[in-house]
Amino acid sequence: MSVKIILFGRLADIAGDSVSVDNVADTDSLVDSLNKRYPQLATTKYVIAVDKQVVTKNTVLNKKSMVALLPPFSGG
Amino acid sequence: MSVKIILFGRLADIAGDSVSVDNVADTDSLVDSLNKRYPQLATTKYVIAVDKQVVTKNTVLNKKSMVALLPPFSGG
Amino acid sequence: MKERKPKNIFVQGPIAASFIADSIQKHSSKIDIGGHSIFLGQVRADKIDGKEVTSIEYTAYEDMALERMYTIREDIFKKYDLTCMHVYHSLGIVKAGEISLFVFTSSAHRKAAIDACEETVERLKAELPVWGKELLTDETYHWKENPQTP
Amino acid sequence: MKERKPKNIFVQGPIAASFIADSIQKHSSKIDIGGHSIFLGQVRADKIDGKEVTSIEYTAYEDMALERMYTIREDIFKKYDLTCMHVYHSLGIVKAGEISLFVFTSSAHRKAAIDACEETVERLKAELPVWGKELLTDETYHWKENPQTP
Repeated sequence: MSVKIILFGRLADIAGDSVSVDNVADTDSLVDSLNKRYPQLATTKYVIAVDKQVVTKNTVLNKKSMVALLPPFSGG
Repeated sequence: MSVKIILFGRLADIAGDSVSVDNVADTDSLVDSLNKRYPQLATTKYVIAVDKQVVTKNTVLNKKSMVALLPPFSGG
Repeated sequence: MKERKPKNIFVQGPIAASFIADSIQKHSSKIDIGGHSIFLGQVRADKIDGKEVTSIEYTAYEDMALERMYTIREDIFKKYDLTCMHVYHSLGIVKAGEISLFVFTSSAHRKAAIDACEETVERLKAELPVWGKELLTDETYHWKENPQTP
Repeated sequence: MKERKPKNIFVQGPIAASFIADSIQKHSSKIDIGGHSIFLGQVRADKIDGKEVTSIEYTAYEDMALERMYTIREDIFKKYDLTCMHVYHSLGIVKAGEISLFVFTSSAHRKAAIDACEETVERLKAELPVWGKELLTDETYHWKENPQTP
């Protein structure tokens, strides 16, 4: 399964605004795959949002999942 | 000695904006004298300021004392 | 910068939104400010014995109020790392819906601005000799009282 | 009154003092309001490695931010007795000295307005997926980070 993810802030500097990742069933495998492709991501702080909710545990993805990588917020 | 006092808010409704009181040496005797002249003052809540400072104990007055009777504040 | 002598805080009548906007605008040149906290007191059309407050007429013992405000300002500047503080209070008639108090604090960081603003509002309500006469629909009136004044 | 769907909070560029004045003015018809609390975030010309911040460019994950803001608004209205709450946040470039955040709460009594304003500011800084890119004098940049975001 291929999942499209969107990236913000400094993460977009590293990997672009959006990336498609093949053969990922859940967020853990997504992270593994991304770290291989963009080693700098492995050392950058971020959280993952699935369907606009921050997830803190490994989460199963489907092809409709909206996945976003969010670096530390700095609004206000 | 005669002392001039100024009154604010509901106290001015009772006794006017300013009152001169004769033969008072301190704030306690001032209050006694005022209560005789304006019985309604005796049942009205206020504090006394001498020279723009609220006094809570009996305070000696002189002819230059600026005495003010202040009902509960309601600014803001 | 602290002032040597008490600054006047009193304005005749209500405080206009445009006056508040001007005050905010003036701070755009102070590029070390990160946060502003503003409190506005607005005259409320309270019901009192079935009658409604149409306006409040404010009077003050001005000399004493300005001295107290000077002390409050000194205390707040000692306690919080502020860039500036502005306080304005109406005298005379302010109608329901109009603004009678404007407290404005600014700091590099929001916490100082927010805490200083709140403390200034609490202190001036409790300590400034200012009185509000609530004028009612039937042309009678009622003297307003803040909790915890001396 | 609570809204059924997320209200947009984002505005392009800085928040003008005249916009703030208009918001304040609109509340003069709400004669049950006794106090307004306002927080304004202003872009600070911080020094970073000897270079100065000239402006911040804000981006957001807008859909998620509006959903989060909806939840924050619901929580705040449950917790405090507010008449109304307005929140505006800039997107795009905001120069040092300009305003990027405007939080405005109103209530019959000051305590609710003040506490609700502060809590809303804290929550939105920690919870809204918004990013500020600090643009520096030498045309490099630095990603801003608020403490305690996830």
